[in-house]
Amino acid sequence: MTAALDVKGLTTRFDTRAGTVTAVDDVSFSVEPGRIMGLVGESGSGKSVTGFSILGLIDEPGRVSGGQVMVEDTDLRTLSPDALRSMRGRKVSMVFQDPMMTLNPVLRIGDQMAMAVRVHEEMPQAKALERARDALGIVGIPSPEERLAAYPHQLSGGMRQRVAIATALLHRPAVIIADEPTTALDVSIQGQILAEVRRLADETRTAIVWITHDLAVVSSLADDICVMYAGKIVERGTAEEVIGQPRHPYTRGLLDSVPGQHEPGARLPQIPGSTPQLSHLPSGCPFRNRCPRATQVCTTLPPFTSTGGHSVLCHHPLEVS
Amino acid sequence: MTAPLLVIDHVSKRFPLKATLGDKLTARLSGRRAGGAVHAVTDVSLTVAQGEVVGIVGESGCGKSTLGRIVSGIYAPTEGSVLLDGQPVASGREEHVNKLTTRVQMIHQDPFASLNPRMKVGETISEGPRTHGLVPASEVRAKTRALLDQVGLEGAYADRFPHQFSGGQRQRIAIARALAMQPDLLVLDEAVASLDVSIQAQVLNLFLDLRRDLGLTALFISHDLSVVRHVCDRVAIMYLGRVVELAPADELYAKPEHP
Amino acid sequence: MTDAVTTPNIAPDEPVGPPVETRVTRLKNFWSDFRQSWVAIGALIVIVTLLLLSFGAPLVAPQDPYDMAMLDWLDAFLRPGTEGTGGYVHVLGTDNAGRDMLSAILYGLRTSFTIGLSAGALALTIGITVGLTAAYFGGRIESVLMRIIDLQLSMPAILLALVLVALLGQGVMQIILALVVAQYAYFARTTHGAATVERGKDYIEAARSTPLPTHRVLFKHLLPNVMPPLIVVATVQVASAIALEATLSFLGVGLPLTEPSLGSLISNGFKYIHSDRYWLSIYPGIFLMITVVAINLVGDQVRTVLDPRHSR
Amino acid sequence: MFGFIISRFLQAIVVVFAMSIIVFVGVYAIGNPIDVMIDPAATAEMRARLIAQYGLDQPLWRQYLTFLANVAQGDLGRSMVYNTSVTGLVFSRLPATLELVLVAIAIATIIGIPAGIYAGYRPKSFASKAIMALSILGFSVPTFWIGMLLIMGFAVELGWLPSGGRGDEGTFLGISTSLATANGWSHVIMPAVNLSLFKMGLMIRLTRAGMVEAMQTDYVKFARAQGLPDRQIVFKHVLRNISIPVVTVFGLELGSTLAFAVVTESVFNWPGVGKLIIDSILTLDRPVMVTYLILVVILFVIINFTVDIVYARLDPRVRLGGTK
Repeated sequence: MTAALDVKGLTTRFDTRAGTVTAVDDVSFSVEPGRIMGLVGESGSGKSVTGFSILGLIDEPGRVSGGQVMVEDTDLRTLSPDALRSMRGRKVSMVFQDPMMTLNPVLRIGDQMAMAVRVHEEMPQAKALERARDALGIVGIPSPEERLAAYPHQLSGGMRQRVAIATALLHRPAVIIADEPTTALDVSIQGQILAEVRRLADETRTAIVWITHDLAVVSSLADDICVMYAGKIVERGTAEEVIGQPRHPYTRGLLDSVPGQHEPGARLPQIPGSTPQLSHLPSGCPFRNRCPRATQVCTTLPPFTSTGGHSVLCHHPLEVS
Repeated sequence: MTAPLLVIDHVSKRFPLKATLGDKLTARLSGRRAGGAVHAVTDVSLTVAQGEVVGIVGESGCGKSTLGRIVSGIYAPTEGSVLLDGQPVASGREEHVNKLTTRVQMIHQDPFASLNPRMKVGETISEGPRTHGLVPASEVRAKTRALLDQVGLEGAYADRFPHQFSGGQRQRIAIARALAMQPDLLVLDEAVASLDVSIQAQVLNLFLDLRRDLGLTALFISHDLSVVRHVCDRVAIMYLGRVVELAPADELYAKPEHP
Repeated sequence: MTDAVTTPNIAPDEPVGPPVETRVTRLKNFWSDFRQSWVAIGALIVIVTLLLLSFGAPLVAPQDPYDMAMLDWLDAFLRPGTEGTGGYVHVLGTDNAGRDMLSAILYGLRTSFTIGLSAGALALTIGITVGLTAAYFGGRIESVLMRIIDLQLSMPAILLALVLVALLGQGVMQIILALVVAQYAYFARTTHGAATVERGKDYIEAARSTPLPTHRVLFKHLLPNVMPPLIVVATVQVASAIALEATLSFLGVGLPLTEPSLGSLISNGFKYIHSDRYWLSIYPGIFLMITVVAINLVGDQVRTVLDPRHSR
Repeated sequence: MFGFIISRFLQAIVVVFAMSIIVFVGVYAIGNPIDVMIDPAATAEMRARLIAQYGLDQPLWRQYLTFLANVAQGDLGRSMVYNTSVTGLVFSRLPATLELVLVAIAIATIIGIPAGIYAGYRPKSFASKAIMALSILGFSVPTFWIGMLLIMGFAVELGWLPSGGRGDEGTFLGISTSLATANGWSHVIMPAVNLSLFKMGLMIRLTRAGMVEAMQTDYVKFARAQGLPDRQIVFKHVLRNISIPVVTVFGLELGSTLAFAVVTESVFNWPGVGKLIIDSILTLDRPVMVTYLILVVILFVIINFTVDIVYARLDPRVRLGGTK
């Protein structure tokens, strides 16, 4: 089975006054149709930049400086700006974090969606609106016909996020990049959206890259997980592998930091130090100065070691029991 | 049994909706009542004993932050009273609230917003005790360094501005600022919500250490049940402005009655 | 679980960025950002030069244009570059009363700067007071004060100043007063706008809930954080005060020619616009234009540098 | 929405009333017009008679009440200088000012808004920087000085355009205006350009700022992620959003342009109300000053009122009321 999205060696750099910073460093992963890949990382890990880099939506002073982004059988990186634009929304689309901001406040929902339909397929407005209405229905919005005439502020946050997902689905893209789409929502709404997304992935065979900082979300939703740290993917595997038997000390530290699983009142296991600035990374393994297992060898960049599909970027990975 | 440190007694808070003159007129003409109010907190009663940490959990908009601000003396309750050792925390109504005590201190959610960006962190920490004469002028510097040390930061950081620190470090500074006032009660309003998981664990550990060393009493407000369960003795669940459930933390986990 | 990555004590982690920042380094950073625009640097040099020349006018200028005894009718309307009875070359010519234009311009510029800077400083002080008061106390005080400010802002400054000058009479003090009344509202609104944003932030709430005394919250917390936009408005308003004064004098309600500012010089020269005695109006006008534009260019760069979206 | 309009309307009435008091008191505190009007050799008796005739011996509040009563009957008094009805005087001068202002605003909008859009869309290009530099010139160089340069250049040196005054009037759609004749246009174009420069600078900066801000919003990024071309994003998404503040300022500036016409009319000797008010200030012609100022206040209030309503119409968040 060919992957819906296959990213190889993706690298994105930002030119700042302090020098050039590599926000996405040699990132590779692939997602198969109907599967959900959780891209997990803390703030500043480069997970969102990865999402934007895939769509070629990096603005000055940033630039995607290397790698390959295969969507079905096209390398987005080799396309002309116009050809790339015609891929966006049609083959690969994106959903953003804050549902309050992603819809244009002064345009009706229907008009915004119809615009997104007609940019890729010529059809009359009435037909585009029908398509938009159907898409709203698919994501579980009640009485979609009426919603078309509504303005964004008339909908709740959860509804708006559904509208955004419906918009992303209009052309049945092969891939949807979802950038923290439930972070701004309350837990109960978040649960509904997650269930809806799982269903959509199964039904429409869309591959989904779910970018998040929340391990609890990915462990319940994703099929595969990539953990990012300081612009690099440090661990990659199926959800069961990464959550159940983490091999990278960072992943392990993250999982252990979650309070729910510990004796109340006990000190939590913690990762010392703070998330590094990309402009001040240590040489070699970026995690080494926070890592309990670090040794002299960690001053050199570790290789990816794999057992089956489960790979880890570490000199001293944790043993699989 | 000794009297509880903090008594929240039938507290309600309504925020009046501002009606314009025209609204009032049209309302009068059409026979409706103008204005109205948002009921943020409705008839909440709660006590916190000395040395106890009570959690308040609920979804956004349930009134938990408003309750925290009432206890911190930032808002005055519309009805009811908040007493610390039998004394009211604040006086006044609506816009002009006078906080009467320095013994309740608050820690805010967003450490990027809660520190004055144009003030060195040392001054941020020391200005409260200095203006209230809690520390002799000659000892202010040493005391500030000691506080920074206590929250796990170097004393030399006192001369830096907030923007040089990461989120977790800033939250430590905010905790040091609150501790500098030698409070009897801390109100933590989503104090770890905006931090990354790995940093969140550090700050929670700091809180647990301080609690053990200083015998802190606290109101711990959060949307995250697992965090609250971890650090609190008792947990109140708020829903639409009311406390709908109050139970010891371990029992709550076993049989949650509300979503 | 015990092999988890715990440490007994919290490791004091390094703060990011340059080691220690003081107010001096802040100024240095500001300067290195400001320097990015050579236009702004040029404008700054021009302003400093003009300030030195105008306030040093008694030392620099060949003639004291206010001293009637030094004026000679024979020198009237000398073309630029002509030598007059005084035995020196009138680089920019002379006017209808035989005044050396260069001297008149430098003295006029001094008047313009004095008016612009004092009006600006006074308006800034009053505006900050009103704006901060409104923002901090809120409620009825706020709505009354801001209603007045809005009302005043809806009237163009030029009209307000015109009526006030007519009301107060001619003279430097009167003009300053009129300009202050016409301009303080801009500062008040800017202060209020910035302060309402800041007062909603947690650090103000933290200061209030400590509790710190009101004056400390106002002047140590709120004021320093509303200053950046005010600095920008201040530069623009000084330039606009200078331009307004010139306009009023040009319209004949500002300063009389016996106390020349750039505006009254231009106004005087305007009478001779149809003869070819262009230098009477052109040269003071050029100085006025350069001054005002230079101040605005500096203000524009300050705005860019202080803009929070401006990447550092 | 209805309540909103009513409250705005009531506010407007209060404002007009308050301003009329301020204007009246302010203007009547200025000098003594009798000194200006009367021959210094006149007898004390003549002087007293004249003072009584204009009601200047009455206390101020009584003068104000008399004034209000007269206004209610549509009488704003007689000019002390022209000795004609002030209302007639002002309204005879108003068309000239209006046509000047309209042409100026049209020039400022037609050039300013597209320039601002471009400068905001490509903020780093050379053309954008040039546009911004010009806009700084536009709003910082005093209007009267540019006016003078224009006269020197196009009237005195080149002799292409007349240096002042209003041209021949013609009739267009039943309205008598100088815009209906070529000669009229030759007179109006220079003052109108002069008057427009300040507004143009302002419009450019405003549009640009709105554009830059809008281009960074999430909804623009979202539109780009849907594959919408930039042209469509700018014209369908962004313009709709920035039109709201632009329309607001446009309305407000309409009023201030009217006030700024004072300067341009003086420079170009344009026979409008601006020239009239300057002359009346110089001659202390109180009734004219009061009438002009109250007229301006009413105009401002009407404009503000209209702008508020237009704003509410344009923005669905205001029009429909937020649900959350």
